[in-house]
Amino acid sequence: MLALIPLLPFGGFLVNAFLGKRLPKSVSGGLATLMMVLSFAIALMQVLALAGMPAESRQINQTLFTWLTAGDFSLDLALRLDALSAVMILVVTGIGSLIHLYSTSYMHEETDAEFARFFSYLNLFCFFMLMLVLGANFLVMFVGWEGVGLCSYLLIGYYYEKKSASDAANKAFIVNRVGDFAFILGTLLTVVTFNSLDFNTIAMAVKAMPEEAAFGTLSLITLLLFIGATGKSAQIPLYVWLPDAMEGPTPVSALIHAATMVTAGVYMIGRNAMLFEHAPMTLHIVAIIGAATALFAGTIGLVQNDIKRVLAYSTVSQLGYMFLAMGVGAYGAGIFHLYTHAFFKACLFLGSGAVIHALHGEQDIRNMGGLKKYIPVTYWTFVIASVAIAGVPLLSGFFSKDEILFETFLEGHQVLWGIGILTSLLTATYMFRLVHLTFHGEERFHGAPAGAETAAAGAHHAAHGHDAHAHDTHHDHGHGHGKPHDAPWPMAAALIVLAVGSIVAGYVNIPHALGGHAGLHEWLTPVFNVTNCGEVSTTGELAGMMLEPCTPVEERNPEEHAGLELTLMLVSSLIAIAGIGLATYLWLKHREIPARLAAQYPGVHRLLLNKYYVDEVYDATIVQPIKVVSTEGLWRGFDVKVVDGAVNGAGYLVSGFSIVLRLLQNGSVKTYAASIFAGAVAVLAYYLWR
Amino acid sequence: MATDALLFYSFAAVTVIGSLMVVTQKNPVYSVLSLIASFFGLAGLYVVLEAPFVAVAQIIIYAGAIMVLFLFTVMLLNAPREDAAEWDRSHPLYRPMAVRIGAALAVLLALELGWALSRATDLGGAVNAVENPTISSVTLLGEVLFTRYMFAFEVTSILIIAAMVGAVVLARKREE
Amino acid sequence: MPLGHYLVLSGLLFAIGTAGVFLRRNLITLLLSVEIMLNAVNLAFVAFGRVQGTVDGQIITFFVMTVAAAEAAVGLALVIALFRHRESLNPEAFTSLKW
Amino acid sequence: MISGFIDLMTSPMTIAYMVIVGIVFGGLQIMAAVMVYAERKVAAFMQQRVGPYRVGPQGLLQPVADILKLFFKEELRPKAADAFLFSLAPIISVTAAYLAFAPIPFGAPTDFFGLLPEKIAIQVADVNVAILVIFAVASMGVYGIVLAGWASNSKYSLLGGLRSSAQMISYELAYGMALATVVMMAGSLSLREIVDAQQGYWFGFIPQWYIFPQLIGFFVFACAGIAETNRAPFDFPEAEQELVAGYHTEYSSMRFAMFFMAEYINMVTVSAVATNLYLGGWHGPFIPPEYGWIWFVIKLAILLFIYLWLRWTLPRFRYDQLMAFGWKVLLPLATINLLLTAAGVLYFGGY
Repeated sequence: MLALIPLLPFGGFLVNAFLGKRLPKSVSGGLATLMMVLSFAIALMQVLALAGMPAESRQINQTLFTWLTAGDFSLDLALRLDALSAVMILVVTGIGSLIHLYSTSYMHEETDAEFARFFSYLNLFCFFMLMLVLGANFLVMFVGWEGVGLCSYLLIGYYYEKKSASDAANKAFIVNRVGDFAFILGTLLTVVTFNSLDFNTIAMAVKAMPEEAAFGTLSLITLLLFIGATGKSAQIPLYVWLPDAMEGPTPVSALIHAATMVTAGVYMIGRNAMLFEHAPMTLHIVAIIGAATALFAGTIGLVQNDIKRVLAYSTVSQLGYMFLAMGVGAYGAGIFHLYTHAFFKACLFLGSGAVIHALHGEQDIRNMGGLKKYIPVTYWTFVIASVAIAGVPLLSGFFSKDEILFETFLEGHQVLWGIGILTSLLTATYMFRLVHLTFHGEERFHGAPAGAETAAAGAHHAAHGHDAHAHDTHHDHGHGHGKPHDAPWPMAAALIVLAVGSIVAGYVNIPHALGGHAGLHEWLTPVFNVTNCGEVSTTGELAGMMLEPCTPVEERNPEEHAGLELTLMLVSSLIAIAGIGLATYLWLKHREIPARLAAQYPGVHRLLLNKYYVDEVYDATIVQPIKVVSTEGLWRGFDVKVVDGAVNGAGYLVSGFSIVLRLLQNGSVKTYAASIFAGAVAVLAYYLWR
Repeated sequence: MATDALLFYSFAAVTVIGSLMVVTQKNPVYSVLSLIASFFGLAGLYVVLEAPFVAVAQIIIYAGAIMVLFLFTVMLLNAPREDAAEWDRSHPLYRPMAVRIGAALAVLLALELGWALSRATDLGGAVNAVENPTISSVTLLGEVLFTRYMFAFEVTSILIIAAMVGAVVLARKREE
Repeated sequence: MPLGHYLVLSGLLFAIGTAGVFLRRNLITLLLSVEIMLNAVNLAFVAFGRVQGTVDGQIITFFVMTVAAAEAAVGLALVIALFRHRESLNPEAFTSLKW
Repeated sequence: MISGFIDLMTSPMTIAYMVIVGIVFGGLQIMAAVMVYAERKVAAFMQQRVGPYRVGPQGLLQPVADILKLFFKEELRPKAADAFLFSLAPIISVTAAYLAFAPIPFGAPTDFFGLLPEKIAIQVADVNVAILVIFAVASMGVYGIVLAGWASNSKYSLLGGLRSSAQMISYELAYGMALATVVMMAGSLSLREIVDAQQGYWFGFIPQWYIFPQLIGFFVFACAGIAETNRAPFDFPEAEQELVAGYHTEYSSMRFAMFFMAEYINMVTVSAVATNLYLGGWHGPFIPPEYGWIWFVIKLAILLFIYLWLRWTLPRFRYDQLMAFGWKVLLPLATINLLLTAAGVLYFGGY
């Protein structure tokens, strides 16, 4: 049953991949969506079954077959559903279903074959993502890990005829390889250290170990795994691929590069919480990297003009939040934010997709504005999601973000908390900059009422202009340059569901300070704190055989810090509202101020606009040296001289010998007979003189 | 005994002279016929060796089938004379050095064989010293052939099929 | 008759065959010489078998005959094929490894 | 020594052997002559003619006239012919023909009404591998034809020789297989033992001849035998319409006569072998075993008549039909027959 959850999308993939060319769009898209919905339904059933189990032994295991055996080391292709993966599969299948639905409308301009290709990739991605989250050991997880990377590559490069798209795909793939390499090393080190790859076994083994004070094996393993996570989840220093990944179709950005795949790193850390818990040095690094990424990406997001890029940097920033949470040991909070973020970020991306759709491929926010009255559904859902991400109270983002900040503060990381708050301000600001520039103010888009075109729109098309999504301009055909139209029903439905989700998703985990009982936290606690009590849980009668009681490592009295928590909540709420206000002031009321500021500090502005020149720095420090070494050293030096030399040398050697051997192999039967004759004489001689 | 020796020497003479003529005749037809004569001599020797079945088989298979095939080919090609063109004369194998080496090898082989024979001790005994009344029995031959040599027999049948197919393929006229 | 006589006869035949292979320039005669060599071996086999008092020598002779038949069939087919190409039966006319 | 030799030569047994050899040798020549006459008469009969009737009563002396004519004709030899082989070829032919008859018995062992101290077999040589010897010697006959064809240095002759060799090689296989089935049933290679195995009757009246269980074998043997002797409808080596006279186009006089004789002697040999293998040899009802050779001669005569009958009845095959018939009909038939016989022998617990 558990295996069915990933296998259904896989079936969809097979059908679309091999028969897709001959299927009409309604069939291929419908099939793909149906598979995801079925998968979601099964996931829901499984999670409900899981919820019916006692909290300490919430696990469903399924071993498909023994994958490999080497000596005493054996590895199963096993799936495991526990509290943590339950959250993940619901997010993946649920949001995945919505995005599939959305895509059937968004991609309908494609030809049948291309359409089927898109959905086959999408289904394949879901399969791998589900394998990743359901895998019971590192190897299964790694299969998913690599698989989602592959699908990400395929989908970013979906418009492979476009150079920028294929470049972006290559970049994503290569940068991910760096992280994956570290991940493999970490995995191998795990095998060496624990002689197992099963998460449960490892966690139990780690539990018996003392916390590492110095940098030891555990720290190395976790650090390597974390490097893998920075690659997959776009953290410093390997975040550079994510903004470029926006070359893919917008639903892809929503599904892969916002809601699911990029959170794999966070999930991985949560999955190995016990391991990371015993490597405090790595945890510190995780927290610092997370906080730095959050701030760093937030500042870049403040000045970007491409609607999707703003959202991409926002994603990087929010992922930073999650890592911050993981780093300070607030695993539940991190996962919680992952979960809420999936809703509002997917909603934002899909909303931006709807905007792009409405404007026939326009992505530059300087060429938008005043769209509110043309596309109300998109507008309202977008605003709801923006409010949620900004952290306005009573929406989902508020609960999760607030919990992270509170935990950070509580763990004693006041500096990181400060960065978090700053980032929170930035988040609110750049999100509402986006909202205002897109939906409010004067209309600056093509085909807008005459005279609305402003000078601001004239000074456009910076480095990454609006044609980054050139394919979408194909929408022009048949639509003409009429008024922007709102999303068709499949898109609208997805948007509305996600918007509702953005509002209510947080209510599963209302903190104690607000009179709730932190349901999600409670749900997840056994995963992070307890290891050995789930081992035998698949068979109910064995649940009593627990080795030790599943108690949290440290009990925290929820009431103890209620006051502090409330105070911090107030602060962050105010910050959020201040950010919204600032944005409204700067980009709606007094639009000349940002320009003046930019003019006043041209260096800073250019720095931000060019994303701190990170790409250029990487290019200069890594790409170019590698190119030089490859060209001059490996190609002209090693390959031409050594490899070709060896090959040619072998050839010369053979032909040299052949000149000699040719004398024997002269084709003359008699010469052969003569050699046989000589051989006979020799053999006879040997036997006689022996 | 005298009869034995007489038979042996006469058959041996036929065989050797026949073989020599095979090698010395210029005309391949005569070579083939000489070889047939030589085979008859051998068949006689086989009879002396109390192997009548082998003798008859020698006639049927060698003289009756293989040699007919040779004769057939000779007549079909109708190119009996040897050609010893200039390129053939200048062949490396006919250089004085090669000839000398070849001669040396032949002498060496002869010496080796002579020495081997001189060292062998039991060559003097009569070949039919062992009394075995069934040695010329075709029945026994068949029994041994189809029991102890079963595998070799089967393998030989495969060889025959392969040869047959090969010959057909080779001799077939290309359809070009 | 002593075994030695048969062996000498066999060796003599073998030598004649070998000489034929080396001295003649006609593929058919070459094949005939090879047949002489095979028969020399056959004679030795039968003679040894008679000395042993078993039929094994004769049986091996049959196998040799079978192989000789196969060899003749394929060999002559080759000769015909080669002759079609070069209008010659001199083995040195076919020294190129492909044409 | 000399006296011993004389003793040996004058002993009744030796004389009996000599007599038998003489009878066979002379008999075969007479048979050839008779066959020539018979052929002409039968042909005439079938074509509603009279045939030879001038020389002697009813033309009975016609063969003598023929022989005399051949004796006194000029020996012709083409200039470019290979003299030695041209002369050798007919000798090979006729020698092989005579030799092939040597191991054939044509009567039960007898002491000639008490003239001899012990019984002797009525045959030239009682060899224990008789069938194989016949087979071997018969296969030598082909050399006569092939060499005649080649040595004549004539296109027609050469073609006739080539055809002959191809035909005989092809049909020898079926011939041998048919022989093998009989050998399998009798469990012996000796013709005398094979004939003796056909004594007695099934159900009291059907003679135990192998022709009855081996009808297919007999058919194959008959076809292959006719082909081996180059008789119509398989007379390709000398097909008049195509090759003038085939391999003996260039022959005349006694050399031609030798080929002529060889052909008829071969017919007799094949018929005799067939009689022995399939028709119970000298065994038969009514006639006492001492006079078994009478049965033998009767059966032989019938078979020889069938030979002539076929020649004047059936048209010649086309050459490719001949090959196809040999390889695609007779050989598979003979193989199947061999397998069936083997199964039967195993089942009925024969040899």
